[in-house]
Amino acid sequence: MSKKLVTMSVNGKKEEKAVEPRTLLIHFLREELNLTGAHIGCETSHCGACTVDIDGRSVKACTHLAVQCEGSEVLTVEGLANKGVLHAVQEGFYKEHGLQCGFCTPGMLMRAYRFLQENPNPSEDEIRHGMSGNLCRCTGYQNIVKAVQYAAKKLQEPVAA
Amino acid sequence: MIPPRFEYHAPKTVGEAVALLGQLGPDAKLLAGGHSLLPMMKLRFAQPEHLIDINRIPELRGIREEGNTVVIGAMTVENDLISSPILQAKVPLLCEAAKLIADPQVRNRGTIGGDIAHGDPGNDHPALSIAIEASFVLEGPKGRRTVAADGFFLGTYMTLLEENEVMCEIRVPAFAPGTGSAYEKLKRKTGDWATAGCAVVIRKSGDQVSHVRIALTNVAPTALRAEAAEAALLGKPFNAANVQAAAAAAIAICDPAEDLRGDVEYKTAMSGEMVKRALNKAWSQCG
Amino acid sequence: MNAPVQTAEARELALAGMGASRLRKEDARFIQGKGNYVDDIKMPGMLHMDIVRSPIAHGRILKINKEAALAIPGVHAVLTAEDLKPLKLHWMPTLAGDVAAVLADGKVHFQMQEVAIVIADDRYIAADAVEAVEIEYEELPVVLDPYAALQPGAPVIREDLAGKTEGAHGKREHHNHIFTWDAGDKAAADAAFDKAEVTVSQHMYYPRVHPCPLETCGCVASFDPVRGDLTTYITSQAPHVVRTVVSMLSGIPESKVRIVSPDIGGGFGNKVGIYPGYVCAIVASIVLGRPVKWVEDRIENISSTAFARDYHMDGELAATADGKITGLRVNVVADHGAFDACADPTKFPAGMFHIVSGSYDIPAAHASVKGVYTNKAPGGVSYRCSFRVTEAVYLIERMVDVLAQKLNMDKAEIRAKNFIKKEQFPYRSAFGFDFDSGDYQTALDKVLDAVDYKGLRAEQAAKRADPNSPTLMGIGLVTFTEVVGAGPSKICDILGVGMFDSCEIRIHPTGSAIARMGTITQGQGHQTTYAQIIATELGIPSEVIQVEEGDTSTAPYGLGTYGSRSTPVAGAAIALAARKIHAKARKIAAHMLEVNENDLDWEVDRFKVKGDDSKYKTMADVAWQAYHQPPEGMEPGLEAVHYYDPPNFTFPFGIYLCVVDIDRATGETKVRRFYALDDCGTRINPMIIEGQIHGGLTEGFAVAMGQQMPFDAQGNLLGNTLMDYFLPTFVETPHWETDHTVTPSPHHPLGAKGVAESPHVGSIPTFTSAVVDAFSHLGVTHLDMPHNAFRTWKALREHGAAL
Amino acid sequence: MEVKLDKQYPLDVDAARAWALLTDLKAVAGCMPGAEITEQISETSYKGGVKVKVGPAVAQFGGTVDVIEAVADERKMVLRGKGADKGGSSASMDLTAIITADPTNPAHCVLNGQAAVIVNGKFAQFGGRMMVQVSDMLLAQFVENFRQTALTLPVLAGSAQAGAAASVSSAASTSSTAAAPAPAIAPVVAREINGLAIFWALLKSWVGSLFGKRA
Repeated sequence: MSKKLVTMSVNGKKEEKAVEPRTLLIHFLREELNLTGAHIGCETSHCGACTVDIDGRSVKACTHLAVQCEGSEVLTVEGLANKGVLHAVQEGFYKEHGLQCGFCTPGMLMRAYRFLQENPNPSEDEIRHGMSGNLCRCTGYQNIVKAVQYAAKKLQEPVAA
Repeated sequence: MIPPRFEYHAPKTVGEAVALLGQLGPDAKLLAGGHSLLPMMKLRFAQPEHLIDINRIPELRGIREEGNTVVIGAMTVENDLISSPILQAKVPLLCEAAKLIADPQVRNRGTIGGDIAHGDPGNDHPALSIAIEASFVLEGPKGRRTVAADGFFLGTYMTLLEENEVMCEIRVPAFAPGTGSAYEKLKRKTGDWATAGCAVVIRKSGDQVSHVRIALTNVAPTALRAEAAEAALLGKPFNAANVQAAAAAAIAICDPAEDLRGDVEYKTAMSGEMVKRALNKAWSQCG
Repeated sequence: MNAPVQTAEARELALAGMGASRLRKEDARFIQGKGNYVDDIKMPGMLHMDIVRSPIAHGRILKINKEAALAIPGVHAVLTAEDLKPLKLHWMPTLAGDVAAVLADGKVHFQMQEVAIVIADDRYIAADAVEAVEIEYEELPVVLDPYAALQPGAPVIREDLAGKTEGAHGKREHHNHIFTWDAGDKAAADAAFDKAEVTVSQHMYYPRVHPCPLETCGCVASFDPVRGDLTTYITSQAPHVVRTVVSMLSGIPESKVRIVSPDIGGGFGNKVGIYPGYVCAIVASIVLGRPVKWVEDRIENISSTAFARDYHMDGELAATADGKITGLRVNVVADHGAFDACADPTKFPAGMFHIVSGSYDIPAAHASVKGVYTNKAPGGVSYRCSFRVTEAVYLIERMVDVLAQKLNMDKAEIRAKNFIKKEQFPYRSAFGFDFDSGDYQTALDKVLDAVDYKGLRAEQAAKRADPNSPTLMGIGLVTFTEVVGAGPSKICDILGVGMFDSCEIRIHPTGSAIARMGTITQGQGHQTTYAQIIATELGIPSEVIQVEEGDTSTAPYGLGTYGSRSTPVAGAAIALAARKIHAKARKIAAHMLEVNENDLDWEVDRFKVKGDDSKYKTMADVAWQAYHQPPEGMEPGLEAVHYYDPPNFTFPFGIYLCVVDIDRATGETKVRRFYALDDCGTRINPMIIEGQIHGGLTEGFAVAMGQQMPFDAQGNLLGNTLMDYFLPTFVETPHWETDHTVTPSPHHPLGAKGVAESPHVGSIPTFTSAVVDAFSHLGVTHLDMPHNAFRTWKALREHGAAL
Repeated sequence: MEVKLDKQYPLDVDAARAWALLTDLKAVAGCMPGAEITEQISETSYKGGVKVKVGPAVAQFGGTVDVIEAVADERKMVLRGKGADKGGSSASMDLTAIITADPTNPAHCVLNGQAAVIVNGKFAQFGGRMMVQVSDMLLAQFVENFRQTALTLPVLAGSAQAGAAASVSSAASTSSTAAAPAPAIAPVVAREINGLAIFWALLKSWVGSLFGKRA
């Protein structure tokens, strides 16, 4: 069966590749584009380790076809920092010890990044529900909640002149 | 877990989608949110030769009002139900219930139409659509037809939707002022299907129940409308005894399948408990 | 030099050494998506391997047809046991002294057993090829219950062992019997029971569970046919052991085998074993002369790589009428699955299960564990615990509760009455363990005060008095002691290699350092905590100390990271390697300052001449000197290696208290409060310790409240995706409160005992204790895990407490 | 995993014709959605396959069907079907079917079916949630097809005795195919599970269950 040409923007860069229609977005990112930040944890859309941002929404890339991203803007963890400056969520995870083995972290960061745009000033309960599509086996989540709170606070600070 | 090969089609209109269905026959499947179909394909339970991706059909998305009817495009995703001002005002049950479905990422892909058309008794929208008296607009080669949610679900994975039809709209009468509603869903954890679930829409006249719809999730091969339970309340005062009678009537029609969520006894009892909780919560909202 | 003189305190702070909650050195790469996990590794010409697995639990393979699979373009090979036979690699030895099939040799023993491998250009083609391999089976009767497996007429699971009456751990009594292992003094225990004023007994089942790290197992094997060397990137918690085993199996000299554990996405015991997938990928790479990647999917992970627990336990306590325990007896039937692939020290087929006397001064005790084959996947690893310690702690903590209930005593009171007292340490248990240190009563009092235990009991009494209360309230209390840090090589070895660990430190001329250990971090933060140890020992800022682990070509030999052995064993090796350097540095400093070594004081980062603060040499000064102009006759350079063979285990302990509210209508259990006090001795990085405790508590919560591996009557494993296998999300996970006391280990160079596993070991019986406590007024003494809503509701119904 | 079914289906077909159809294994297989007999290997043994489609899911098994017992006097047929898919996932079914006459209406009968279905492999692991429901649906569709096919058979001369005489006399000692005449008109039976038909069949059996008819 024929390959299909797919064009999308990934972390601001235009990517054009011919792929089998069945190619999952997570494999496209990891194997075609060498963006190995997003991980495969469960393959059944439960763990969220593969979470990326597509057109301003968090999506689990293990249950999404690359061909479905035709014309889309995709953001992965590799595109989160801006010219070497960490995004507030990245800083929050570092400062609040929001990661251990690091495997779930890229998915967590991408979800936190989008969640704080959906809800810039969340309560702990809202954070827990807003992040509930991402599993972590190491941290028990408590420090990730703190990390998101850290980032929320930082994002609300007025930008330095 | 890798899906088998298939040809991919991305029609731009419902007409194109219907034409493709007709042309490709039973080896083609519609791809909506993909969170049921793609996992089945990865397990190689489903091996369609063609996937018709209906995500690029603008007419299938969005929520609008037509007079007293709220019209929801079948490809509207769960998160858009939650954030819809129209639904929040006119059918708030859908906003509340959608929050209990899957998880935030999956709600960005999972669609109301896909959830309904799949015919999985574990899905939440079938019972919800029965409770809110929704009807579905289906388009096939012979044109469009509208069918009521009550009666649409025939069996596990089986509905009135024909293989050559596309679900286009979910039409819901706006809640009358004073309507109370609730969806109670017992689940093991976030993202799980219901162990048992119950959707209730209720209105009162004085202290009496003037309207009630009760529908059950995942306790039979299809979502069930609990008519006897409704009868136990309709035209009667809303009190603990009548709620108990409604729950008992709902329990009587449960025929759940045993799985890791629980055995038949537990699921049946939980169905009754969800009925009670949903009724009490919905009633407390009645104006 | 007129630089402002920094105080010792300021300089110490700048080191960010032991005791500092410094941020983690490893995080920069993880938060930017630059971790390097096995599946991230790509090599030129790399092929992908996938595994054809048995759909049935027990059967003979009648026919394997590879043709259709081989016909798929991009498929390079399909290999079965027949193909491995000439290489003698169709079976492999296990860590437990048994053998396990690499690929099923004529017979499958459990569902999802490896039957054939396919190697293809990419993982998509490989998956197609797996579907295309046609296999015919003749089904055989399935044995899933270990008690049934020991019946005289039970089906023979291991035909390959026919006639073998001597196992790795003594006589085999039955074709499905693996071993019987005894500890303690049976006669003394029996005598205690004969004389006892009170006895209690309880049967309990510790369910089969799976560690389920978020990253599954996998490897990339690359055999270079020209150089004859083999490099394998692998998800292993013990890369050096893998190197030794691979060399033994393949015949490639160990010097030509390089095993690299890169970043590991969580292990929790799942990545200790050596799995058929690894062996097959290595074989495939050797056969095809190209790199071969194998990464299992989640279903394969839960179904086939090592499970944990599966202990059927009978406990008995003998006591005086006022609650002093006088004797303990335990009988266990252990379901090991189809191959005995437990990862325990060689001489301990039930691991350290004999820690089962707990924190209590029990004069007479005996335990017997019987290992049994069944048609289930092999394993029996330590899931975030030292070897079988979780099972042991669960049993004794449950039994103490059962006894308290029988005597109508309070849980806290009976524990206090039986504690090994502070002044009894070092304490030899009835099973022969030498407990290093402990102060249980102080810790217990601290917890009871913190939670207002009396107030909680009063609230519970009020709830019980109200027949309409929508919830049952339960209070769980556990006062546990672990045994970790295996272990003294005179008694602990893996395949004959002593369970020491190692460290090599090199100080560079400009005063920064690199250190390598035989352990491997999987999230524990070794790169940070190890650097902190060196920082404090040598006065070098932890920031400039590079810690590397996991590459067998660079790191010294070590037994790896599991059983909370990193800090107790490798941590000690680090301290002692650092002290070797320190001793040499002192000589150099004395030479530089032209004084006698004994005239120098060490202060934070420098050697000072006694009585004269202005005369000193920092470690950086010394390092330069060591490479620039060492004292005459002294070997240049500044580095050391230390292999640490621990004189004893360490015995961390904790006091955990949990309050639950059980919904009488649905059976759902809400954890209202969980208070965890841990004593792990000296604390190296409190931030990391707290993170480890949060994680361990959450894993314990998962085990107690939901994890299970149910099989149907035919041996089909139900619930092997993350839809069913319970990994709690943000929403279900309770809020954790942590606390600590510090009772250093007297025999450890740093006084540290290890911590990451305590919260898992200690929390599980705490949850059970709380759930059972909610039912205790109804005469319930025990409820088996998992305490999910369904099972708890059944108990509510059975005891007339359901609404 | 194992599913046990014990069902009674009242049919508007006389017992003789129903029995005649039941003894024609090829025709019976034709009533099973997705099933077909491809080869007869002995008097009592057949080769065949079944392809079950439920929604988007497809299961395809090849295997054998054996007549274990056929007792004409009791109008009782005991069959054992065993099959496996290409990967070795297996399914087996022990089916006992008995036709009993309806004492109140000689033109009607009751088809009593007891089945024990055992499924191994991925269908048991991941389809378990659906197994009972799918089995119910398959059986309901089968009965509907059976009924339609039986109705197309010519009414046999005489009564129930004639039916017995025309059929196998004892445990599958004579060829069953010879005994049953081919259907005069090929009925239009559903070859896949048909939603509406199932719905009604299930509704009937479910209503029946309310009155305790279900096992």
